[in-house]
Amino acid sequence: MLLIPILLPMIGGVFVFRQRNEKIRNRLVLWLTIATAAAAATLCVLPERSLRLMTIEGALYLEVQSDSLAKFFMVLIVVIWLPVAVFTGAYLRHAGRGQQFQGFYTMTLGVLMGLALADNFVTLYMFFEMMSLLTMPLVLHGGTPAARRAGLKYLGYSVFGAGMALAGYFFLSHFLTDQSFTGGGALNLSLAAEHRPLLLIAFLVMMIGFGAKAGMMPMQAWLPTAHPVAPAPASAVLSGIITKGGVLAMIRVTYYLFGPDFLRGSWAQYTLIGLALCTMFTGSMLALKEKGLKKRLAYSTISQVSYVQFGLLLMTPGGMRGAFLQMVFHALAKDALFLAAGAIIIATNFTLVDQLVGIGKRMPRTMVCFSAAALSIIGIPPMSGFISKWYLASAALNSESQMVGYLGMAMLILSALMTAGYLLPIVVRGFFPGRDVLVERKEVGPQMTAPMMALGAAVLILGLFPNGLQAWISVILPQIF
Amino acid sequence: MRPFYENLPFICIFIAIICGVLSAVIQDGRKVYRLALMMTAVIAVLSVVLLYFLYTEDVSFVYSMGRFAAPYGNAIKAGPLQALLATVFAIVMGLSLLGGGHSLFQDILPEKQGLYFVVTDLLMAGLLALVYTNDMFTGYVFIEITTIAACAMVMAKDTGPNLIATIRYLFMSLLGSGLFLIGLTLLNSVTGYLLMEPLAKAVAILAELGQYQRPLVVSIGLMVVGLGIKGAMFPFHLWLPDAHGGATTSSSAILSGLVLKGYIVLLITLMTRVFGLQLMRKVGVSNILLTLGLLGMIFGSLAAMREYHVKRMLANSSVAQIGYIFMGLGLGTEAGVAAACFHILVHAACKPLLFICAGRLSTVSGHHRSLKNLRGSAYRDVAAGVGFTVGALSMIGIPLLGGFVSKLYLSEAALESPFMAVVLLTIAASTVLNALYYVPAILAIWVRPAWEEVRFIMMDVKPEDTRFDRLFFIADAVFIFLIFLLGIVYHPILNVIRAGIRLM
Amino acid sequence: MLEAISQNRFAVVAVILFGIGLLNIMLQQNLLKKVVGFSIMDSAVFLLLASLGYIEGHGAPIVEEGSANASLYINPIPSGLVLTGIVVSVSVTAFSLALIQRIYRHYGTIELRELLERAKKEED
Amino acid sequence: MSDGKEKSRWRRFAEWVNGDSVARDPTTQYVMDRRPARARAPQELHEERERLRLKKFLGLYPLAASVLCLTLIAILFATVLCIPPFGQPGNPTNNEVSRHYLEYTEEETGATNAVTGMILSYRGFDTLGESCVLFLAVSSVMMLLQRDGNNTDEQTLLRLRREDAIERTHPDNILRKSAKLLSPFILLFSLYVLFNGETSPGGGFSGGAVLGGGLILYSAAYGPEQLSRLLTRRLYDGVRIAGLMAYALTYGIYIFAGANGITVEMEWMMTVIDLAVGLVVACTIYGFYTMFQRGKL
Amino acid sequence: MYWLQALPVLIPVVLGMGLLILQPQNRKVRNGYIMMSVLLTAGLSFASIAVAAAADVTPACTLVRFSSEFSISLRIDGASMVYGTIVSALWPLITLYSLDYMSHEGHENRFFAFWIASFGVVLGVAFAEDFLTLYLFYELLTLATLPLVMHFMDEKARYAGRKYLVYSLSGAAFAFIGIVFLLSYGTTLDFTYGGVLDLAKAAGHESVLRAVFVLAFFGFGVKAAIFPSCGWLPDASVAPTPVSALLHAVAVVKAGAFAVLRLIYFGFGADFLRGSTAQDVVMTAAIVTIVYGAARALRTPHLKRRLAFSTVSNLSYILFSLTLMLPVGLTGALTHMVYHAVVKITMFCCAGAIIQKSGREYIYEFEGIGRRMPVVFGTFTVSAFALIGLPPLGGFAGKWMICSAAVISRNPLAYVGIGALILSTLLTTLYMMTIFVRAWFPVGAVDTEALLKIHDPNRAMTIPLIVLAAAGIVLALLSSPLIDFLRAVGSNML
Repeated sequence: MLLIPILLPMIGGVFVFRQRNEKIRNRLVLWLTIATAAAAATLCVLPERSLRLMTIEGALYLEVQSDSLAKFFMVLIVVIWLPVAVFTGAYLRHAGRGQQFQGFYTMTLGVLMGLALADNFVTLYMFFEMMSLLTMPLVLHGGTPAARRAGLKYLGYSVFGAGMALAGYFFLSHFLTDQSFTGGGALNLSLAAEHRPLLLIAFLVMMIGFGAKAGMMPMQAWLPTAHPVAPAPASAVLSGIITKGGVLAMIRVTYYLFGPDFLRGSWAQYTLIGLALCTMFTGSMLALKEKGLKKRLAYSTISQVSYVQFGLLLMTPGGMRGAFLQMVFHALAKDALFLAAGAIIIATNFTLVDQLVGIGKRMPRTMVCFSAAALSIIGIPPMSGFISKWYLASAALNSESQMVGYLGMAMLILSALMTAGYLLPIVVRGFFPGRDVLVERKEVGPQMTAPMMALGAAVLILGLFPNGLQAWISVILPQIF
Repeated sequence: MRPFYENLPFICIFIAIICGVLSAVIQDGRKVYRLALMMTAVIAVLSVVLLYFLYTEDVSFVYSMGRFAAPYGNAIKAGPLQALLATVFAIVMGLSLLGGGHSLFQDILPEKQGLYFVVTDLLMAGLLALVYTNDMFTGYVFIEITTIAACAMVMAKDTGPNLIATIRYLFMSLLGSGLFLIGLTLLNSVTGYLLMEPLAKAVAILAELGQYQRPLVVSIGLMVVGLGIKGAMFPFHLWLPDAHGGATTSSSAILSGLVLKGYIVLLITLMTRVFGLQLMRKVGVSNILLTLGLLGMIFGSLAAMREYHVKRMLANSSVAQIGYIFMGLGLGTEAGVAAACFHILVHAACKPLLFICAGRLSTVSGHHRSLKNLRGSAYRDVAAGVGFTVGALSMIGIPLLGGFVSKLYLSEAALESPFMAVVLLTIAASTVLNALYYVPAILAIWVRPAWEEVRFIMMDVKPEDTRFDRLFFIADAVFIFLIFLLGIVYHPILNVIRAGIRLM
Repeated sequence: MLEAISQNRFAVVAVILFGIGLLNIMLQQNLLKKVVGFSIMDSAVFLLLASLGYIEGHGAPIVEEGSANASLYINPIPSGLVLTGIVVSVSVTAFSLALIQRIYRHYGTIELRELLERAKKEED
Repeated sequence: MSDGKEKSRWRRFAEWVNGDSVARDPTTQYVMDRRPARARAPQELHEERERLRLKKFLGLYPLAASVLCLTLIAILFATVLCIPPFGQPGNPTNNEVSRHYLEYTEEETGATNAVTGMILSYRGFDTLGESCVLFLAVSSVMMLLQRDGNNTDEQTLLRLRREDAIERTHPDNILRKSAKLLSPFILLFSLYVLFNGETSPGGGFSGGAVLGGGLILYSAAYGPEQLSRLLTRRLYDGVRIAGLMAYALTYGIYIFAGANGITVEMEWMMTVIDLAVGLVVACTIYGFYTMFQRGKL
Repeated sequence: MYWLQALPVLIPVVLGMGLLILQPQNRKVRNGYIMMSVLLTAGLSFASIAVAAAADVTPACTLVRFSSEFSISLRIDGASMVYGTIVSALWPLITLYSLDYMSHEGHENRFFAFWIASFGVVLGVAFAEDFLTLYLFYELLTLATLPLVMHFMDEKARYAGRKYLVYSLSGAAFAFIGIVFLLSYGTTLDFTYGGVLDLAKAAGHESVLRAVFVLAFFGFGVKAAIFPSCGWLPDASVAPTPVSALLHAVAVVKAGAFAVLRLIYFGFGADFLRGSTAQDVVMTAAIVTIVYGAARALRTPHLKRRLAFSTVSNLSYILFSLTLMLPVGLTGALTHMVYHAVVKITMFCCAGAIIQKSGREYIYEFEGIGRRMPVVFGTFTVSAFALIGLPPLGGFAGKWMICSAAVISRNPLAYVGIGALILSTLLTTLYMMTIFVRAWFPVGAVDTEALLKIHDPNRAMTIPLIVLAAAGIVLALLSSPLIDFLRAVGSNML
């Protein structure tokens, strides 16, 4: 049962590869995604269960389970995946090389499911690596040398990050009572207390390693290189989901291996928080002065995801709640943005921000979704982004170290302002080009607009009625604290 | 009435002399050749018998030449070591003649061939006497015989460079024997004896009382240097490459296989029987030997690496191998001397093999001698190729071959020495160097070159040269067998050597 | 020092001769002169050897009938050795002279330096 | 993190990674460009280097040699100053061995001349070796000088023939007369020395030398043909070899008997040995002479 | 039954010489002969291993006895089993592969004669009971494989062969010193777990002995391509691909590693060396090699050379794990030995197939040929992932064992080693990805008609490829019992 959401897309992907006919293929992808979603949903309703795949040696085995965090992520993933899948079919008609992209796209879904379901570090590592390897073809789909370089860079960063994490785990594994993830940490505290410095270093290394995927400094450099060259759906899932994969790994490490109690108040924690804040700032900064549209969005991803990291590094329930919320909302909003950007590129081949004057007139539906998402990212009520940022801010304020609190607060506000600074102009100049340039309406097809609409709507709705989500999060939180 | 076998050493020497004289009577090359071969065979058999008796009864004996016992008359002394050396010398001599026969009869004019074998027989006598002698002055006389014979063998080929090489060789050896003689004189002046046992006693007493220290030390030094010059010790080896590289095949084989060893054996006898290792160490002659040996090991190989001419390369590598021997002696311990003796045997088996194979290879490739003209020659005479390869590998020191064992024991002996580190590193380094010039040689002879590269070489290959050479084949096979023998059943041989040194 | 020299004057002379011979051998380029050097060296050695056997005021070692008294005669051994040595050196000298003659016939020179260079050229 | 700079650096690295930087020459990719020195350097170059090394050696040689010699001489000088003083009866040299020789030579060997006794019987083995040296020397000299295709050409033969002709036509009278006068005496004297060796100075070696001198004088006076008419090559070889052979055989018997304690009648031995040695020496000397002179007997 | 273990060592040598003498010209006969002899040898070696495993204590089988202390004798212990099994399992497969491969290269009789002979020699290395035997077969291995390396006999081959020979012989010369010391300071030359040093005798000479150990390590390390002397391995890739695959990925180089293993754990003894400067020196060398090899591999555009460099790097994983001087280190080394053997041999076979079928040797020529030869590149990709160390594939287990051993060793330098391992993982990913990314996802214009000529090789080649790849996966899936066995070996439970 646990394996279905993992294997279904991966095996299906093979058929997608072989399927030449485009229509059938798109339909196949869609159905596969839906089936996976269904499987995931059923898993969510079913009680937690675990399954051991194989034993590598002694206490080292591959195992999957479905705890609440896993469920949460699966849902998040499929929710994002479905609309993008729809979008992809249409988008690829223009981009070409459909088989390959679709195949890897589908397979990635399976791997992500595995990532969510992984029960111990080795399994996590395995799916993490597979994720990097499978998404790389998405990045270099363009088939230009630039694309290949970007792909290799992406791969290099991810693999090296994963490697760092692994190195950390080599040390960690000797202090664990139980190899598999357990909420609140699996450390053998008495043993760990002796080697606290070593473990903290290991923690730092692992976090930075996974941070590479989550676009945390100092290893964020792959994002701005990969996004512009990758096709829009790829960028969408990259910054929407894959970065979250990194975050997931970070959560697993922090809360399920080390445990917040062990880490709270340690120098490692503060270092990482510093890094997160720094990333936040730099990301927005660079986004502000970036001209290319998708690249600007990539930078914004960097800064936004570091909100999440900030939240989870505070190691307080409030922070964690904020982090979860930010994760979801950012995923939705950023996907909407990227899809919109993709649509724009398809329609007009505009890639620079300055070209987008009056774009709102030209493709209103797209731009509406774009602006909705943008507002959410900036964090303007009633858009959902506001809620998550609110929680984060409050968590920062009542974190036990005042300094962190104020600094985080300041950073949040500052970067919110900057976000406004780099997103609003697009919207404004899109809709109000000043002296009217006459532009004919040239909207992309419904297959592409519909997903955008859906996502935009989701952003708004969740902003208005976040309680369901809240409730779910409140289920998870006690397990890890 | 002494047991009969004690006459065997004298009989061997005597046979050799008589055969020399007879060859002068017969004068016909082929017949004399057979005579010489027969002589070596007989001597080998007799020495084996002697060895058997001496080793089983574990004795050594003094044999007074004439009815006057020591210290009044001449005497020779035979122990297991001497018998063993005599055996090997005889065998190697015979095999070298056998293997080089073909080119021998080509290189030397028919009317001179008889004389060549006169020289060979007397050389045999000289070597045997050097091995057996128990009297310093007899040693000197037979050194001179060996010298002249060796020079005659070098110049037998009778080309210009040969003559020059010969004269250089002759002068160096005369210098050596001159130094030896003056050292002998000084020694005699302070001891008054010529026979070794009383001499040893006198030396021991002098060393005890501390009288006449300076003449004693100087005479030891002079003798060692003198014999060293003749045995191609490192700085005095310059004559060797030309002499050994230029001579006819079997001459080169005999020279570097046996003649050098003859002097060294005499040196060993002096060290162990007369002066005693302890004294050698005390006066520091051992260390000189050690240093020169190590230098020889390195520089000999370096010189060999520079060579194209295969026989000169082999000659240079002899310098290196002799360096091993001197190194072993220089360790100044029983173990070192034993290892050195074993290496004498090994080298006496390997180097002649290499020489005759090289000669054969150059014969089948139109008498070209530079390595690049010998490309692929191994396929023209596989036996020679195999022989060369085996010899070279043994020189490099592959297990199951003789060279490995001697290296093993040399380094084991080196462990007690204070200069252990240097010695071992040098051994390793010289192994590397050996590999550096033997490996390309092996590859060169085994790698088939493109036809157009060798066409001009194959042009001057005469058909009668490429015909199968039975005698060579026999010699080759026996040599290879010997090398494997030394590499595998070396333990009894070492026991013989140890016993011999004990009974020196 | 001086009386040490005078004590074994023959030995000293022998050493000087030996040195002369040695320097000849080493430094002369002409082969013949080298040979001469050798004979000088040999004779020096023989001189030293012979001088060992001499005893003040004793006669040649030819024993008259009856008076086999060792204290009348000098030591016969060195003389015998010298005799042998002389013979050896004679034959060696003959051999080297023959060689030199052949070399001269072959190359027309007996200067070692030239010979060496010529020989290098000749090698295959 | 300034993006532009990073990018350019990145591109270089990326090319490096992708191997987009094309190999210089695909064929020589395997083997490093440096081929082994042996293969590269041609024979001539090598020989040139050898010649230079020889020059250097010859340039350096005299200095080293002289230094070596002088040190050696100094050492020897320092040494002989402290060997036993000259001519003292108490020297280590004059030990029981020499005394024994002096006292027992007569009854043990029947020779009154201690030296002869010593070299012929006490230390006879040396003497055997010595005569071997002589024999060997003659053989080698023959190898070198005896006429053959290798060491003689037409004009040498011509020269020799011319010389003989001159000899025959214009003989040197003084020489011939004196030779005719002297040679019998020389012969006689040599025989005296030869056979009187045990009792007086002399013996095989001296006698043989005198005999050889006589032969040389004769052949100088009457020309080699004259001599070779009565001393043919066969005879010469016969004598020489027979001499050595006789010597060796007697000596062999003597040593063998002596060593095994068999008592053999030894009176005749001295005489035989003396004779044999004499013949050997004479032949050797004459052989040297004629070989050097004309390369044939 | 203990004489049985002599057969797999001796018989192939005889059979190989037989091939050299018979010189069969008919292809069928030859191939039959070859397969027969290889299978026979493999069977014998498996049999003897089984016998040894069954018997609780295996007596030594002495071939030649020189003296009381020296003999050439064979005995199968745990490590021998591992190495012997690897070799005997892989040899027949590659022989099958090379039967077809070599049919295009000529001189098959000579080639296969030495091929079979070296099989025996490698088994000799594996089964050796004492250092003398090991040294003997080590040298013989050099000589027996030389003709294989120099098979083409052209300038490059000659140069490569000479380099190979000189390197190995020189290395052996230094190892020789170590053996001499063991001989004089040890109780015996036979392999004894925990070392043979006679500590009473060695007292006072520890520093010397450790220095000698370093010498010997680098001596044997030459064959295992430790840093200063790894130059021969890439050049030796001029050899025909089966040789590179079997000898330069498995047999010869692993023989070097195996000799080092014997030297450390059965010669000088891990306890004697642990924590000494000697350990630091050798470990540093191993670490440097790990990074150096990977970096050079990344730099090299030639496929086989790149693989060779990656072999250099991976061998040093093994050496690094050995230099931890811990039983777990030994286990880790053996694990990586097994997995790397399977993986790397597969990749080399793929390389051979590529080179032969497409004639393309440089990575920048590979644009898009993956689509044309899916089987080859499929297997290649799988093994590449295994090499990168993607769980559950083989490479990960090895890396895991090594690194956990390094952590256990509590040695700071070992921690650095872990870093090096991770770094080389990154480099491995890059230099492997750049190969098959090109092959699968071509960039820019690809001349299709050239591609059309290229296609998968015939069955004789593909079957071994698939089998090997499958074997790699299966081994990975069954890793748990395997590693338990290796752990038993490592702590000498056998």
